[in-house]
Amino acid sequence: MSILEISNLSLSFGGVKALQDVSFRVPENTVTTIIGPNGAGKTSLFNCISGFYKPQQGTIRYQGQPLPGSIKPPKRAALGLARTFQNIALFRGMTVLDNIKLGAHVHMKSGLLSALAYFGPARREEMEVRKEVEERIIDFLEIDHIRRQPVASLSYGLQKRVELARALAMQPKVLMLDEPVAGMNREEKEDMARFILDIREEWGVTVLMVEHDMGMVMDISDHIAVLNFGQVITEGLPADVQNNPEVIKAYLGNSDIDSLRKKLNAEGEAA
Amino acid sequence: MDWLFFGEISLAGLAMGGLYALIALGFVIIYKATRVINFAIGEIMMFAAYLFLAFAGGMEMSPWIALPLAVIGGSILGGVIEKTMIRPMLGESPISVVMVTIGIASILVGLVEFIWTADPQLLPNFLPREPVFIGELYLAPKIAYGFLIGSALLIIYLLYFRFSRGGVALRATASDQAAAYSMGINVRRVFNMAWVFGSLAASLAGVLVAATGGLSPQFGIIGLSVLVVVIVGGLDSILGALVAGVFIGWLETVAGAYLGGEYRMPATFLVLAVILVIRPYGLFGTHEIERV
Amino acid sequence: QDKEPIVFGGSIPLSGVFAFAGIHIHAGLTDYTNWINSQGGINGHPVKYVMEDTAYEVDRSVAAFKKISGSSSPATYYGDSTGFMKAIASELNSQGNTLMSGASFATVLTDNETYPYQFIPGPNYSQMFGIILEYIASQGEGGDMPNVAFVYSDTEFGKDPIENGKARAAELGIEVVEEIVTKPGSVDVSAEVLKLRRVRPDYVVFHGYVLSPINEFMVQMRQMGLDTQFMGTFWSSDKLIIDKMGADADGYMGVMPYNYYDSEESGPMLDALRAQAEKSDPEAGYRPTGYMQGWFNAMVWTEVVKRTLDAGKELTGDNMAEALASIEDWDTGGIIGIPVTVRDMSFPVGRIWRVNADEGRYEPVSDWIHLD
Amino acid sequence: MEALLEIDNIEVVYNKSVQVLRGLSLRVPKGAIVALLGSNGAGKSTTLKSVSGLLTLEDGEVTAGEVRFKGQDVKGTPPEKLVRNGLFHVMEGRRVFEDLTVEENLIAATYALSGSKPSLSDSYELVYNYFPRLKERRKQLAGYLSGGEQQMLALGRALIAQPDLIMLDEPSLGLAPLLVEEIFTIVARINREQGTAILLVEQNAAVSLAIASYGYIMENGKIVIDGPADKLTANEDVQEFYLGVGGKEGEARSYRDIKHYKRRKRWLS
Amino acid sequence: MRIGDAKQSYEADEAIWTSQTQKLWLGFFLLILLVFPFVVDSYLLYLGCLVGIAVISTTGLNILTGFTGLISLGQAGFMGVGAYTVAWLSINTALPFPVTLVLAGLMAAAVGILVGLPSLRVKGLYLAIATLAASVFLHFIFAEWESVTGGMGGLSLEPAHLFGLTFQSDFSMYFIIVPLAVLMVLAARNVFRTRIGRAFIAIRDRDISAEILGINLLRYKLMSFALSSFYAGVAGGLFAYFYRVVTPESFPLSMSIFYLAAVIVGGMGNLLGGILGAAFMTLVPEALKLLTAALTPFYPNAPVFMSPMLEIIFGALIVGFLIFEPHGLAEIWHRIRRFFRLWPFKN
Ligand SMILES: Nc1ncnc2c1ncn2[C@@H]1O[C@H](COP(=O)(O)OP(=O)(O)OP(=O)(O)O)[C@@H](O)[C@H]1O
Ligand SMILES: Nc1ncnc2c1ncn2[C@@H]1O[C@H](COP(=O)(O)OP(=O)(O)OP(=O)(O)O)[C@@H](O)[C@H]1O
Ligand SMILES: [Mg+2]
Ligand SMILES: [Mg+2]
Repeated sequence: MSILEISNLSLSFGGVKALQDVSFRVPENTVTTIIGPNGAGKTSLFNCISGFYKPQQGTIRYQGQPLPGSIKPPKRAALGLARTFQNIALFRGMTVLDNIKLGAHVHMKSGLLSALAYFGPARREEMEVRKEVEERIIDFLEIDHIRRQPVASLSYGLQKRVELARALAMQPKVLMLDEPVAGMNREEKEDMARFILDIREEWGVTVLMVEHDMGMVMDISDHIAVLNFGQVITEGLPADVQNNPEVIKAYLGNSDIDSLRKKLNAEGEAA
Repeated sequence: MDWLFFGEISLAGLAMGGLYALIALGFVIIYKATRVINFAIGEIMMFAAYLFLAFAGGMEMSPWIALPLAVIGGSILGGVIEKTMIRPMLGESPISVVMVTIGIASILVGLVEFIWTADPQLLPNFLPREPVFIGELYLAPKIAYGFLIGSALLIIYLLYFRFSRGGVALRATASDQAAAYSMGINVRRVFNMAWVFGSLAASLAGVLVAATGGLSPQFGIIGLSVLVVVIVGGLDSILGALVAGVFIGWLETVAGAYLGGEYRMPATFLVLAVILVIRPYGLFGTHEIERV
Repeated sequence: QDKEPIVFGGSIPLSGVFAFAGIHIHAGLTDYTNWINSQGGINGHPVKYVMEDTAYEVDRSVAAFKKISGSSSPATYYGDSTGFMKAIASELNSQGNTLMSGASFATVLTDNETYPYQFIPGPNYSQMFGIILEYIASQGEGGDMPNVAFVYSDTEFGKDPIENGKARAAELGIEVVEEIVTKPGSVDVSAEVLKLRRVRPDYVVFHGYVLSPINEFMVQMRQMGLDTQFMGTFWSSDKLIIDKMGADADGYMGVMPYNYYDSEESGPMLDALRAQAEKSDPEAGYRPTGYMQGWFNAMVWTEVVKRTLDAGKELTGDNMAEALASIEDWDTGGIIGIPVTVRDMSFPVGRIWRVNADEGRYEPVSDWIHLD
Repeated sequence: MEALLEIDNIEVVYNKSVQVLRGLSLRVPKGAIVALLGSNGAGKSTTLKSVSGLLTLEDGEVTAGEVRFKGQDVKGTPPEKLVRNGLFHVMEGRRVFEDLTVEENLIAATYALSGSKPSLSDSYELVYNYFPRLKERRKQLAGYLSGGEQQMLALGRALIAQPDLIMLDEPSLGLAPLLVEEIFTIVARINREQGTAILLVEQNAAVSLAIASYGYIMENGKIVIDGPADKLTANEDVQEFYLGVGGKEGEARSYRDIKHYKRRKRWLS
Repeated sequence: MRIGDAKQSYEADEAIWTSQTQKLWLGFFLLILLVFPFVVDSYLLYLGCLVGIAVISTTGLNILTGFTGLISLGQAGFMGVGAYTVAWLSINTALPFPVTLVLAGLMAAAVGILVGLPSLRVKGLYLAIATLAASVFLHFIFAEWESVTGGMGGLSLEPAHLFGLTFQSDFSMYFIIVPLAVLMVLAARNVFRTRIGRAFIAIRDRDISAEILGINLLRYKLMSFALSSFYAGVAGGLFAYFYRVVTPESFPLSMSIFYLAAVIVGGMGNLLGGILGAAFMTLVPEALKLLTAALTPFYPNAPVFMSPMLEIIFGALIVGFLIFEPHGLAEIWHRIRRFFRLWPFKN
């Protein structure tokens, strides 16, 4: 069963064709990864799914239901489409805890009047969310020691983790991660990989990921789609994709440090 | 419809609009580099006009010497303000800096009242007094000549920003200060120059406007009506300042003439509201790039 | 002098749009206070003048009033604007122990029901228009009545006399050919001038301005070759106009209830005023109309307080209002050229003056006119 | 070899309260590529900023130690002077001027050239030569370039300035593998062809140690180990924590079988 | 010095006043507010009322500008709407003041929503100018819609009344204004303990990502406008009852700037800052006047000489403040508190 089905999606900005006739499926309860060169349209695709960009053509089906343009981003979030951003988009004026609670926003109901009064329904709801956030998410991601800190003071890696926590608070069915380990060292990448695998296994959430770190992508993905110039060039299991010559030419290169080193040395000697 | 009357009114409005454009230029240059709307611009205009009064009236210099002196005085004032009060605010939120400019406005008003008293003043006459006729159409001489002098400066600025890399430095600085630094752009100097040249335009406009409308410590309010111009034109567009200045000047005058003086402001602000809804960054302003 | 001082309070605009007048009003009030004290005060009571700067903002004026009346219960009080006079009315009425006048000549203040403790130290703005229009009518020959245009500022006091003015013009058979509203202060008025050029009024009456844009109207209209006569109400008839406009001011006319400082008239009070002004600031020379107005206000207050004390009554609002109403054929010692009588809490008297630019002063062109 | 840049025992404090660098020293010889590695928040970017003088913009201050560029203390020299003196800092996150076109971005960089303006069109050609893709897009707003293209532009701006030392802060961030290779190849080419020294801050330890001749690794504001690049590559801790080699006989470890507990680094503790 | 305050429950953790010391101080402060009118002279009482009104309005503007990041130069206009609503109602109906005040708030909120509509597209300083446009229109309506607003002359109204009581003196007004101010600040504080307040802050920090996280931008921006102008409307209504006359010139642009300055000088996005800012902006000019009064005996012309000086000093204070403490009075306050919390163990 696929939880997300993209068919014939096209999006362009003036002359720039960000997506052209893109179709692929995200099988339920998998880690599916989209890879592709910079500017291939990966983030744009996420933006279409989130409802931030409106594709000129094509449909997106989520749990079998179409998501037309009339369903706005907040509604989509409420339906279970959560995401993190390529450039960290935390709310810098808030603490870690508040940032995470914000993820639960769509699942809360209290209105302005009860908020003004606070005591009563608003407080009850706030406490429920607090409990959920503390006991499920903060514990799970091991960030209890920083929950009162303003996010601006955190290191990059921790900020990424808080973003993940916030997305989890949205109670997603599909979690979209845009370059979750960019800018991290090996050690931090390993932590993140572990969280992603656990989220899929223990929480049963489908993960849709964009990432350039091939080591991690190949290790943890169940399914990979390759985008180039706004088009899907291939789709399949990691091993198949890795050896696809088109993918190597457009995206992977030889991705081997030793051969790079040799190439550099050779050039050096030639010069 | 009395077309002759309409023509004359329009002409008067367009000429006034030229002066608006000049003031708007003062806003735009400063905004372009520093992302700050300078709410003290009206007061800088006022200060320059008072300087002119002091030079030409008090010290009895020839107005044609007093004019450049006053304009230079106004520019220096702008430079000093930037150096002492705006530069320490580098990196703070734009609205805080705007508030600082409002504080500066208050200081300047107090200073003017202190030096020149609160009495309303008239500038010594220095523009020719013979009526100007364009075809059948009468145009008050002061605004006609004011328009000519103002346009000259306007054209110089336009040419400069079109044909030199100064414009790029200005925009680069506005776009990302730290990156501009790392590029070897002297950001402090760019800021200072923006204030100096912005104040220069404003100062010239100040003397010209005061020459037609009189001068008092409340003179600075005019800066506010010109805000409409810069928003309609686009806060960071020199061309926008020009087009919107002339248009708003015309509109205001026509509305005032046909509907009554109390309709001047609402008419222009109505246009402003419409523009903001259909083009949020003004006619020629740059769109902010928004990506996630 | 051990007697309790009598307090004159004041909300005075020493900064803001009205500061040019406020400073002189303040000087007039101060000098009068010093003068009356040098004369032994009021029935032996010394006079104390307490003021605050208001920047001509209503809420600050109110604040000043509350502050001053909280600390020193003033018998009389100077209010700086029509807005303030209205805002303070209910407070004043409920306190009931201060009599107030000030810079405003607003017509509404003559309504005794609403403003029982406020009076106008001269004719109200409508009465000023009345005086001006009467003068204009007197210039008409036979059936050939001159026509007139009103130019006024878009402010509370600017609009005050316009309706009454139009009604009065109609009564007198004067046609109001154009009405122009502008912002006060520095604005470009070429379009308005073009409008007046179409209707070619014989007279233009300005109201609600100090200087600009009166000068622009006059200069531009004369450049166009019109021979319109220009006139203005109290605050538009200061010598400032001559000082700043020079020769361009020649022929401008104003209505003024007091003698100008440099007029040729004299009288014991006028002489005392000049002597006191000379004494307090020998450098100043001429004193503007704001000074005269401040002085006259204080003079009326003194008269009222004196009458109340003489009658053996307490200085309550009611008693002082009664004393004020009792003023009849009062000799102001030359400040006003004829004896005056209070009607509806105002002094409906005035005279038309005309600028003689060569001499650099206003000269009377009509007799004193006392409306009934 | 003669040192172009020497950092001696510097300490840096942000907002007068947070200490980030605690006695850090390193040197970059003329014409060399030196890599500076370290985990997030170790203070790598801070190190570069304290060299280029951009620290003050963020309310940071060098409270102790000395930074010498070409033998001269940089303290008190405003950033733009340093740039004109041949020190170019390519900041983290690309920082292109988004609402300027590609070409205007390059024009802005000409301010780094001191005194006489060398023929500008030549320098543009040089940039377009290294990055043909930028030439195609030169009238486009830089804000709409893809990540890799923006990184190229950032490097292109550095080239225009003809510096003696380029400090590159995470140039591979967010780039596709092919591009990472491309960028690093170009960096190596620039180093070789122009003789420009490069101080390279990177998370991608494998690639940066491949092109660098010397490397430093920092944690918590100071250098924990340093050495020639090949020595570092062979270091067991570096392999475990930066290169992901470990477990069975020096093979690459899979992300799938990560333990929930971790081995401690030897250089900490 | 305060030691150890571990919380046993999430409720206790999320309370506003979490320690005994804080509760004690709060009680002390409320007591002072209660005793204040009985011990001060009429002028201080008057100032107390003014500060109260300013606190309400500033808190409102803080919600909009400080917390939601939407800069507004229309606050005076919204207050005007509230004031005219109260004036009109009290002239034309017999409603008691609590009802008219609520209606004033609602009316202002309605206008606020209208003015807020462009905020979805227009941002930053452009939005500030859009709200400036709105206040020009409001002024125009106040001045020209004579049948309702009384034109330039404005409206005069009767004192507030309830159950046969009339609130005429400043003393009695104090007991309306100050409790209301306390209540409204508390309500605002509550909002920022809930999802709505978080949504506001999220919009301020990064509106587009907030939207993708499920926050309906239009709805929350308008809600912020409505809430903010509700506060302004109530403050305007109190203003009307306090001065009992409302004219178009009672709500000039300088008043909007005054409130914006209060928010910024106090500390944007900080309720306590807003309160401090409101008090600062109201009281500083008064303090400066005291200075004049102190000089007058020695230099009789001091009032004339000092009034431009005061403008200079006032401007310089704002400028100096922002330069030396850009995060406002709230930051200074926190610094003092930190100092005392550790006291006597420094550092
Ligand atoms: N709002 C926009 N306006 C104009 N062009 C855009 C916009 N957003 C994206 N593009 C263009 O669409 C193309 C795809 O961009 P996108 O950000 O989706 O790439 P990506 O695959 O995520 O690349 P990267 O790996 O570098 O993040 C690029 O050419 C980009 O310039
Ligand atoms: N402007 C600042 N104000 C306060 N603290 C800062 C500031 N900039 C950085 N820091 C702190 O200094 C430490 C080092 O930051 P720095 O950016 O130098 O790390 P880095 O090694 O470059 O990390 P990354 O790999 O994430 O880029 C971090 O803990 C960070 O939180
Ligand atoms: Mg992307
Ligand atoms: Mg870094």
